[in-house]
Amino acid sequence: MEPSAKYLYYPGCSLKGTGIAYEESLLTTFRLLELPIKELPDWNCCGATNYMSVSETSATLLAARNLALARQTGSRDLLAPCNACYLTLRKSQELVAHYPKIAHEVEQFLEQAGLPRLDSVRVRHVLEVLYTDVGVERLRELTVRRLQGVRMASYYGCQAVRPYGEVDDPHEPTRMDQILKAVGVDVVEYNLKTKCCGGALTGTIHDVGVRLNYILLKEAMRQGAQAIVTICPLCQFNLDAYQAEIRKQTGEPIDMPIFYLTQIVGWALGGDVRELGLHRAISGKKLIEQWFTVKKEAETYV
Amino acid sequence: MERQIRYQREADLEWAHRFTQHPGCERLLSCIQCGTCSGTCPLSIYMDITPRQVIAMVREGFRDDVLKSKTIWLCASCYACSVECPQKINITDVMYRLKREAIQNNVFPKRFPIPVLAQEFCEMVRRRGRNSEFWMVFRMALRSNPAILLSMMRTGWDLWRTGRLSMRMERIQRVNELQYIPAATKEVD
Amino acid sequence: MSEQRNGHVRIGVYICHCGANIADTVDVKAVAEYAATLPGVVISREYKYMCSDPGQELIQKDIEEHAINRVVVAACSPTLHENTFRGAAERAGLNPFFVQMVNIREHDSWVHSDREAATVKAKDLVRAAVMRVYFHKPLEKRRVPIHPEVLVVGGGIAGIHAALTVANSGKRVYLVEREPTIGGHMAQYDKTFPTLDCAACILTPKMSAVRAHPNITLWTYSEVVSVDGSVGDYKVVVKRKPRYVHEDLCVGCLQCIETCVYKDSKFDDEFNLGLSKRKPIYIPFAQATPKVVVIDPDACIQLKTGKCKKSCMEACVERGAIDFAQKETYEEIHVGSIIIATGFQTFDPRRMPQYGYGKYPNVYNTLEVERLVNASGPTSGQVITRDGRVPKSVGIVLCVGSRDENTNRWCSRVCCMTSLKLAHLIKEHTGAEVYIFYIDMRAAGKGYEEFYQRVLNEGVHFIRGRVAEITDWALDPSEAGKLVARVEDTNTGFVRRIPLDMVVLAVGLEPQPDAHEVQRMFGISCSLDGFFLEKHPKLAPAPTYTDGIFIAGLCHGPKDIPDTVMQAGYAAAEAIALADTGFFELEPNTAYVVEEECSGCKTCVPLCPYQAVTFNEEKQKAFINEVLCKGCGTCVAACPSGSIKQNLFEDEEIYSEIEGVLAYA
Amino acid sequence: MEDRPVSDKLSTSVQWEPIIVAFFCNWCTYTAADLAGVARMGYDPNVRVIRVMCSGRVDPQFVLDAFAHGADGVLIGGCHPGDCHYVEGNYKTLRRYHLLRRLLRDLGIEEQRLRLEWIAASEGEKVSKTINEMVEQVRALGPLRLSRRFKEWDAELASLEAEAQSEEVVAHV
Repeated sequence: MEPSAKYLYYPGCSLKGTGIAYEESLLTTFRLLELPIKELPDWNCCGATNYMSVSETSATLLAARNLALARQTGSRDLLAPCNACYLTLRKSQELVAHYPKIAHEVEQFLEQAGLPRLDSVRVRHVLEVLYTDVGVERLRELTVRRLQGVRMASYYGCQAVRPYGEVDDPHEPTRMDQILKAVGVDVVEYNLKTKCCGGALTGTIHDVGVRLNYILLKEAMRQGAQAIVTICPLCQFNLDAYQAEIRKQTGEPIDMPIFYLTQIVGWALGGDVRELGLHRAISGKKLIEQWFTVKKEAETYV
Repeated sequence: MERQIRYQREADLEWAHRFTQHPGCERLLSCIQCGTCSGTCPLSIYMDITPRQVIAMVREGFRDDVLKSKTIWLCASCYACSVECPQKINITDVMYRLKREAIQNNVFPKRFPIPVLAQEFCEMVRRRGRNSEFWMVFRMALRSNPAILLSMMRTGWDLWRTGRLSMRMERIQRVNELQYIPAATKEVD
Repeated sequence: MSEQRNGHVRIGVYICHCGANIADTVDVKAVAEYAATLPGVVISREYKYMCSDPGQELIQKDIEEHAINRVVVAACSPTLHENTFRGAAERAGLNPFFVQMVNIREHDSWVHSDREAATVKAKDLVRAAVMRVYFHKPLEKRRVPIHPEVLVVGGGIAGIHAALTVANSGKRVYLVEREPTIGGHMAQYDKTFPTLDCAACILTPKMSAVRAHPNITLWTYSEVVSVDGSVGDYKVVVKRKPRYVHEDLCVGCLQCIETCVYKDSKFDDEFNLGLSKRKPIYIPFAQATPKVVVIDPDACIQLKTGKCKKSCMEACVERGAIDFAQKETYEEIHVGSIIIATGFQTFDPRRMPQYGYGKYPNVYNTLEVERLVNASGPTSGQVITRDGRVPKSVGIVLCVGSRDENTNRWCSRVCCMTSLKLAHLIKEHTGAEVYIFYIDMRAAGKGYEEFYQRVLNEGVHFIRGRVAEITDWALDPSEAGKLVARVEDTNTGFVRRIPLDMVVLAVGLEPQPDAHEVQRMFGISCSLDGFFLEKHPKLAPAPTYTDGIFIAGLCHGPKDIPDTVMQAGYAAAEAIALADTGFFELEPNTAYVVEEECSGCKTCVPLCPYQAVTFNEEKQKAFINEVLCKGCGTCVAACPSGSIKQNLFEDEEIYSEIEGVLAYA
Repeated sequence: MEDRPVSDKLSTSVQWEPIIVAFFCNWCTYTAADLAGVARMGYDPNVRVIRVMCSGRVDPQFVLDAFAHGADGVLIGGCHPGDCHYVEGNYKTLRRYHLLRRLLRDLGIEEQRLRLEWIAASEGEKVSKTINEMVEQVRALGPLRLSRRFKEWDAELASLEAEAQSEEVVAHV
């Protein structure tokens, strides 16, 4: 791809590990949409919530390095698909903008590290790019196949819509719903679309984390959803990875595929199952096979 | 019996005053103790003191009671409280601030996994520029509660067979640039 | 030079301590000593309270004994006491316009803490006034006559009470109401707190009294569309919307409604907030005043398509009151003063999606529940949820759209008491468990705390906590099929989930959606919250900054019925007093043309918004009509030859002030 | 006039502090400043308010006169557009303000020394905020001291004149 691609891609650590399918589907979707995208060279970890818990200054510096690197490339849009990365980068911008002391420290650090001063890099989330830059109507037009009659719940998680509400409305986000509907999915009502999945809690205070995910899954089922669509690698992981454990604990027959938005959009645009990382699911494998491979002949071509 | 009374000399009002000067904590004094934060919080049901009580305690200078609470470590930074607060208090930022003070003062619950995770994480990121999920979880478990590793076996296997578990130690190229970031635990003010 | 024009100038300077209000921050003694050194100053004094009788006497004595002929008073804002000191001067035989005030309280001691800087500022301001007062001229106050008739805008309890009070004093009142009937929000209420007497029983007699009063002209279904003029003579145009029924012919027999081609009522009834239905031809409620039907042009087949058999007309054939050709008409009236009582709207809880209003049918707002518990309401007083059940548990959520930076910052004052009342009534009607979720229970008022005690003792649950969300998903079998309120019970410190059959949102009170248009039309101000601004928060809570315009009721801010009635009576008293005085004194700050200097360029003519400036073609000079001039000074500033002057704000006066404040810069 | 009082913090000798002359309209901004006082919303003591009935009364010459007499900044406060007590006086102020800013620029006076702000009667907070901002801004610009520069200019002119005259004399001779 050309050197100064429109979108500079900031993967964050998860998209290189547990969230690899998010990266695969994102790049596939962007290719199908003919949106130029390029990975930010030598990016570092955003710091996530952990760094902020230890040092505000260091956390901001860590995030600032990425923003400075982005500026070096000449692209204006820094695309962070992970909710935590998105917010951490955005928050560091806010801290720099509102607190001169922090701004000063950032300036000093960048100078020492030989990096350029911060400029107006726009931190973007995938959902926002799909909704604003591409648009629901365009996605509808580009859709080549539809998941006829499949009911899904859209789950936004926390840090994309809160606290700034720039990706979508913090109370009642609808953009993912609109996109999913446009590409042919039946979207069910879902009260918990912005309730927290617990983030890293599944790894630290395991029972609490799993309980939160149980509630999310159960409510989705109650609303008749057959799958949940996410926009964050951690949400996807939490909802996907512990279903067996939840089944064992509660005895409830929960086995639900958890997708990334880019997997669903990418498939609707004609992407290949493996290219979209759909084979990497842990839960709901049967349904995934049914929808995306076995019943291939049943696909409706538009 | 343990006496529950608080003498006024135990209240660190100077600390409380300084607290409201920190980024994000400016509106703390506007709190009307309505409890929307606690009601909204998905994790308040596990907390020893509710977020509302945290604010009341901070405001009244009961520093030690707040710093040793599990509440601040249960906060998953979902920002629901900050968005709902009728007084626009950035409760999430208040929690972050308290976490930092707790770590600096070493008063968090020992072998409690969350502060350990945070420190491990920072250490790894500062040294290598990236976080390798597998190694981070592994080291955290070793330091806090190795028994957890057993329960994680299944998840690990699931991830492994779907190609989502990378054991590579990630590292950025220009790691030298990170040396100018002060060691996280040294933050003072 | 000024001595030549004004005779021998002898200035007295008076610095007020205002108790400690000024003296704590400004070194008043130093200011007085400094003032004494200024040219023309004969006497300089400081005193604890200049506005008190002894303070005023001090000035009067100096005028009489020391032949002081210019007075500078450094005290509070001129908007507060300028008239006081002018009066003092006048009583001592000095023209009142030889007084100049210096604002060293609101503009100095109250906003600065550095004593040294505040004192320097006070000296600068006093010096400027001393230099300015040099040039003052004797002026005469202008008097405008007051038209005795009064306009009341808004026919809720505030407007009704104000109109009756003014009318009872023998003056003619025009009462204009936008809706087809007067009565306002109060007509929708069931009982009133804390006495629980029925709202209709106390309101409807007043409504009929308005209708019957010989001094009141009642125009319902009408709106004020323009206001011109000023105190004493406001020219007001009122639009009377067509109700397609002749008010003077309709007797309110309601047979037309019965015979309407719509057999069933199928349009949302506004008065019952959509909880019941009405026909295209309807009467808002049984006691509507005037008791005249109205036709909804958006629902009536005849008005929409012109193709109806018009059975209503047939029913009314004898009286012939129905007239589909009726058009809107305009009335022009002249009044001396105006009372604005345009009321409020309730907060739309859809703005807080976490409470599920509009999503869950069993979530109500307080106004809807007022109709539900009302014996003449849509359910004849039975509390039944939208899905037809008698609720066993009811939650009342307070501060919905109040005390919230995300919606409205203010406390709406009445919701605590309204909720107590509704809790009592719901319990009485259904025997349900009632939960009141509150942040602070505000029951200040005569008999209010006692009522709170009564409801406490009836076993209503008071849960101190702001509800985080209302949902319909059950985490426990006991919650199945119910709404659930998630809340921190801050008294116990538990986060609780409380299953409810019915949720009542105690919605806050807001300015009317068109308050800003009304504000502009009448030339008054709004406070930051959007409610109309009173002239003084303590001492003039019904007058506005615009003379002859008064505000009453909730258009000024949330208040309960007794406070509304009191303010309405007060506004009426002010209007009566103004009319009885018969004249109003205006500041003599008009502009005038010095003809010899006018070059006839006509720059000023189009600038005047009041057409007070005209051009005398014969003389080729501009002319200012002093009666029309309001004293803004725009023409003065624009005149290229400097031939337009303004009394009280003469160029040399302002230049001296500029020079004065900057003498040491 | 007489000497500056002894305890003068604003005197130029010790530490320069900007002086701002403010023209506030009677109905909105002056009332708002009163409100700021009632609510004790403190602000920098560098401002001197002159009351006019309408911001439309502010003759551009007032502004120039203030600068000439030593003001470092001039603030004009009027009602919000559409809210003018005199219907549209503030629109006229706005037009004059734009012209004045250009004039000031041509005269070599920084435009930021003149500010026009719409402040409604209820916006006490805005009075305090605006004044503080402006004091800050003018402080950053430094002293204008036009009145002193007049003397310098006069002296300069006088010497130029003398020079010209002597040259004339020479020429005549």
